[in-house]
Amino acid sequence: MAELLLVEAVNDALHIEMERDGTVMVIGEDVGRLGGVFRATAGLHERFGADRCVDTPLAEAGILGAAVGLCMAGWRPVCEMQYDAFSYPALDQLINHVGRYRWRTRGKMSFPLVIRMPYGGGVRAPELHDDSPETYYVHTPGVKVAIPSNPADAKGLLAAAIRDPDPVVIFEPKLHYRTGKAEVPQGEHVVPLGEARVAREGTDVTLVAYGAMVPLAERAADALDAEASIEIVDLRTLKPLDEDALLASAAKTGRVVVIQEAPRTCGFAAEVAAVLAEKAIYDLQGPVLRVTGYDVPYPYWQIEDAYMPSVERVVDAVRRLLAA
Amino acid sequence: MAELLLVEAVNDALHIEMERDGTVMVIGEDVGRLGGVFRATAGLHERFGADRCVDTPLAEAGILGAAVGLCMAGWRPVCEMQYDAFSYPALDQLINHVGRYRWRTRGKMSFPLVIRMPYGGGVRAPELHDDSPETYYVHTPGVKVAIPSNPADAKGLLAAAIRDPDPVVIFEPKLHYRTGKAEVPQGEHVVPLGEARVAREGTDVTLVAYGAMVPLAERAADALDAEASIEIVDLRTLKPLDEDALLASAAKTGRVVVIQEAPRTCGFAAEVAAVLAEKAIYDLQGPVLRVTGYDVPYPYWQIEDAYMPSVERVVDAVRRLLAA
Amino acid sequence: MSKVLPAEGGLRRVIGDGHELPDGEVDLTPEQHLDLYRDLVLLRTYDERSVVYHRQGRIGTYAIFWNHEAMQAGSAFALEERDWIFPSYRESAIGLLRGLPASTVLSWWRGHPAGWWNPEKWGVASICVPIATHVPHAVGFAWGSRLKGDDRVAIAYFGDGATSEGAFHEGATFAGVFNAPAILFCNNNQWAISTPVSAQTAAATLADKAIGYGMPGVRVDGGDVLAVYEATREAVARARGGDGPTFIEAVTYRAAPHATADDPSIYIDEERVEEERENECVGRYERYLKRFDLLTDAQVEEIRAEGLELMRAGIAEAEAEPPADPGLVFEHAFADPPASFRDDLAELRRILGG
Amino acid sequence: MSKVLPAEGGLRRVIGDGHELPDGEVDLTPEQHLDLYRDLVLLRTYDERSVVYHRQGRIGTYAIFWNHEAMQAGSAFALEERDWIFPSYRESAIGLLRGLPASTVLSWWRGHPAGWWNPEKWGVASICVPIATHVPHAVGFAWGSRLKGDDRVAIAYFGDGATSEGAFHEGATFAGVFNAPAILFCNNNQWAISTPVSAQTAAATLADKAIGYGMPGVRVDGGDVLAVYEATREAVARARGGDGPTFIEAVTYRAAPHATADDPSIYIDEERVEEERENECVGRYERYLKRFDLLTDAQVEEIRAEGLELMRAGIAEAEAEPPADPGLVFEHAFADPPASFRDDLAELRRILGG
Ligand SMILES: Cc1ncc(C[n+]2csc(CCOP(=O)(O)OP(=O)(O)O)c2C)c(N)n1
Ligand SMILES: Cc1ncc(C[n+]2csc(CCOP(=O)(O)OP(=O)(O)O)c2C)c(N)n1
Ligand SMILES: [Mg+2]
Ligand SMILES: [Mg+2]
Repeated sequence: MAELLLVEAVNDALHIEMERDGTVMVIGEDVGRLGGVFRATAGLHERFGADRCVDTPLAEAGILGAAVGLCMAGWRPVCEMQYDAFSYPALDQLINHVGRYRWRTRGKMSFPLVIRMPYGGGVRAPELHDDSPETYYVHTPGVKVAIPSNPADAKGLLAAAIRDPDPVVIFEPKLHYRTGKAEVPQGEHVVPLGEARVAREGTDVTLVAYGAMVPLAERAADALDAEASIEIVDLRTLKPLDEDALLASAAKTGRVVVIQEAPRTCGFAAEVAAVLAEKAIYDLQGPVLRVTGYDVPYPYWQIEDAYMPSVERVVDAVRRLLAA
Repeated sequence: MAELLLVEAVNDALHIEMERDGTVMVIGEDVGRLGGVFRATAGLHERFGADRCVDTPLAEAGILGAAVGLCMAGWRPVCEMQYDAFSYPALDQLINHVGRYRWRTRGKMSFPLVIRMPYGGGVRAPELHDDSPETYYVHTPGVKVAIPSNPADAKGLLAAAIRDPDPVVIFEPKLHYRTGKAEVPQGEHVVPLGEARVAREGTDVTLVAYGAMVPLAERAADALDAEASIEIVDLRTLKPLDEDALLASAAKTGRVVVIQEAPRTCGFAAEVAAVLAEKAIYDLQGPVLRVTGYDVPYPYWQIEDAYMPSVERVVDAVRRLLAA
Repeated sequence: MSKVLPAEGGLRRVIGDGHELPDGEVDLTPEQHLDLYRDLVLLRTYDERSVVYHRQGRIGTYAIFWNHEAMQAGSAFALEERDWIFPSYRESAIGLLRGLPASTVLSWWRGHPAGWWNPEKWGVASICVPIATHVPHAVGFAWGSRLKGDDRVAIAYFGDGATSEGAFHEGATFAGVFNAPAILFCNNNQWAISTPVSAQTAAATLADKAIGYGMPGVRVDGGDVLAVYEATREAVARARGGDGPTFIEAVTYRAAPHATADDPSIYIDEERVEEERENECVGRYERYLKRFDLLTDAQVEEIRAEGLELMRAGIAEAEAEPPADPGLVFEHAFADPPASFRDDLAELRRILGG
Repeated sequence: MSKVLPAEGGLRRVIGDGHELPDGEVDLTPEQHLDLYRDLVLLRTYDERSVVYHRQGRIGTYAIFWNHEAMQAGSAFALEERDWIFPSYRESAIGLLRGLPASTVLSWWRGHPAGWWNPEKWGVASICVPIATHVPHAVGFAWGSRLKGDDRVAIAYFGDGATSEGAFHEGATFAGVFNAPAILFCNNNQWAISTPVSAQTAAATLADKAIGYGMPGVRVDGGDVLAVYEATREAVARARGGDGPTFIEAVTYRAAPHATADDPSIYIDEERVEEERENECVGRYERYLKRFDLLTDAQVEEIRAEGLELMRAGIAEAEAEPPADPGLVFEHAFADPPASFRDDLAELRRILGG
């Protein structure tokens, strides 16, 4: 075990997977000599050379489109999008090609590419450095989506993504890139895609969360310590969703609050709620509550805390649910 | 009243609104001399001239980006995207600018632009002429989304969109562009955004649908005539959602099936189910069922019927719900 | 030795008109000339029969490429088998030149899964329906091949309209920066559906755009199969030799509807179309070959018959495909499909069966 | 009469070095020269103070524009009040040249709503954070103004890296096709964060890209405020005269970090930075004006003091802004907010209040 920051765990995974498999390459804006604006790719350029850790032109659709071609030539490209909101120019390639190309070849060709990017708010940044775009990705057929909440999972999910034969998108909670070191298994470490994690066991209410919302859920659970026994399900992978884990927890507690920082409408919390409304309706002892970002443009950072789900809002939701 | 096809009703609305307001202009690929590949803009070029009905270069981000600037210069651009899946290059402009620019000016400037496009499957077309991309749009803050199911609403919602001070996206069910004429009010006709329509009254089960899924729901309701009294809520506007109409119907029937042809995960049916799970949980007498497209690439057209929600699948869901 | 002539508008030309315009020459053996002619006729036959099949309701909407055959066959002839082709919908049948069965391509236009081939088997990527988005694929492939130490070349085909798309720009930029062994082949048929190239760009020529990507831009008469061949051969040599990408603008005039669903009479210049039809590319090459005694009437008959036979067999085979199983909806999206697919399929089978 | 000189690398130049390089001239009165100098100093002061304020924790992350002042002030000086400016983050303070309060721009970097201005009031669009996406806005605005019969011109500022984005390409294509009275002003500071322009494009110069859009491309020394002014003045005249868009490439070298969060020592050529810092644009103009006796030391002192005072007042005003009300989260997204916003706000107030 090593004690690593989340961003260091990402970096560790990249080093190990590139060492392990000579066809893994990293491409993106400023990933090379600079090592990425968050230093997630630091050291790769020196260690693996300019051909395997490539600074690209400033063109996100070009990055993802080229990655499709790189797959066809036998590479496993790991594409960094510099920030959440700057990945949108690549959505066209994502939807019309990345998610469809394996299908187009009737499964004869694989597109083992990874898109990874820092996401999320709360970092006091200028406009458009705060988005949580997972819905755009998770709604797109043919791609998998994972969002780690801690250093060990950041390493393990990225390793799984790189080894996966299909396109995987990883959103890394930039708010927690450097908030604290945690234990991370040394050497190869893979967290299988599609397996949620019960971050905390409880019996009264389930908090469903992922990414930066997991530490928040933990703080909310602490705050509620005297009132209720809180279970926290860290989804880890949004697609494919670990329905079993979700339904098991809902069956156990009968009360669910889903937390997401993206805007509410059609956010992933809606999907979770819909699954529960369809498959757990007889287990539910109250409404499925959503604590989410609002359906508004992500605000000026001086008031971003009012936009972001907060401990207070989660606690309030839990209390309402317990009183219902 | 006139008897019009859905696409003729769209054309009618464009003529009337352009006549009414000299700042309305239509831009897009092939909207001018050709009158659009579906003829939705036929006659505008002749009537209003090449400056108000403009053939643009083949560049969707350019179209939507220029539309933002046109708004700033005092125009109300109506942008045609030639097909659903070809609108994706413009998503970046949509998310980062169209939905945010009014906010950026603290409400001082308006962006009264409209994006309209044919959407949806079932038309035996080559790849990528069949998408239902509403989630990408509806999840985006700062834009409204409407989807008409019949000629009169196609006219009225488009007119409302053109008159709206904010960006509105209209998806037109291409499957029903020419499937049948229906009565459409002559002259100015506005269907306010945000108001759902009870397309059929019933007491046992509510089918929630929009766009091309409404006629399908009607056929399913007919097929179930002997078994159950079906209510159909045609949402018409997805954002803002008419929650009152939705909740009223759920309260009345206690049983809801939501239909959507887009892929399931984070589709709009998830949002509807989530609203119900949050606000109608005590009214529900069974699970909220979703009949949707699948989380797969839209298939080869010879088997597209297996992908699309069908009367059989809706009937099956209703029967399961009644038996639950 | 080749002799390529400049022609009207600075277009490279080889084939003359048999009168004032002299013929040039290219470095092809008589057998190669016949092979190339066979390719041309094959594509022409495919296209003409497809329009008929469409009218007969045997295939769906179809993107006609009548008179684009010289651009497709001429350029493909300059490639090696190991090179990859990235076609748009306009080059749907280009795989035929590599032995891809006609039935496969016909099945694609019939919306039947048998129409989706394995790109690795033929060195032909999937048909790209969205405009220009395959340009970065071709460039990524070319770049990736070079990184692997291969000497494979990639060629992407797209239209005049495509050069307005951001995807073209980004792909071309990458090609220049990574010195990718890629050929960006622009079929400038002067129309993007109803939009003339004059409304598409203010650039004097499309080839001028190459300057912005630091690559050579070549203009060639798109109706002259030999000029196209020559220009592509040079580009391939450059690419394989490590000298990077080339942009080729092949100029023609769209002399048929955009696709079977299109009615160009609303917007096109019918006289210009007539002119183009009279000077269409297969006849031009045929006359050239005959002027050089490289082709006999009997051979023409035989080659045409071959093409027709291939199409007859192709459509028969395509139509004999068993109906696609609805279960295919859940296949091929992932190597390892999620559990939900299994449940969805079970439900679907129950309902369809019931 | 103006006298613009060609310089190293074909860059247009006016200001000499006081030694071998001769000075050119531009058509400005002594008063105008002083105004322009004042603009330069104002921007410089804004930038230098902002870096200090950032270090003091009084503003957030900040995109430094040190030594970009000549490009911004020189070009803006060529505009009329009615013309519109479309800035990137690098030109965040350009509105100051039109009287936009420093406190407003400082508030933007403080993440306070007071930083979001009304573009119509100043003819300055909102700061564009994503790269190149404002190019089509400027072009659409210019095109739309022309359609309205206005003679307004729009100028969009962006960097060398921005020219790789699809949005730049599509915007430039539209500008050419619609003959929009737009100026695409590229600040080529030779770096996109850590990526040098040599890894950004294979084009020989960025101005070469203009050819692909059918517009003139002009290269100018970006450290020479008068050359920038002259080039922009010509472009404005062209645009206003109905002759369409111009691409201006102003060449400089980024002599400061990309932004306060950046550490360029990892990638930049420090010697080249040193050189550039010694030859920075404000000093260059100052020395020019002094050579022509257009500026005295006393005036320099006074103008600098003015700038400092404006910044002192600006930051004080920005810091005196009352804390933003969380309710603002729900404002300004729509003219007519949906009912859900009201409910959400009520809930939020209840929770925040409780
Ligand atoms: C991104 C995208 N936008 C729009 C379309 C619809 N569309 C299909 S073909 C076409 C015109 C293409 O013109 P061009 O690039 O000149 O190629 P050509 O068809 O003439 O070969 C258009 C607009 C599309 N397929 N993809
Ligand atoms: C679409 C997009 N991608 C990435 C970024 C992150 N980013 C911010 S500045 C920058 C470099 C821009 O370089 P250049 O265009 O040369 O402008 P400069 O900063 O040098 O003025 C990058 C990559 C962004 N803001 N937008
Ligand atoms: Mg064309
Ligand atoms: Mg730069």
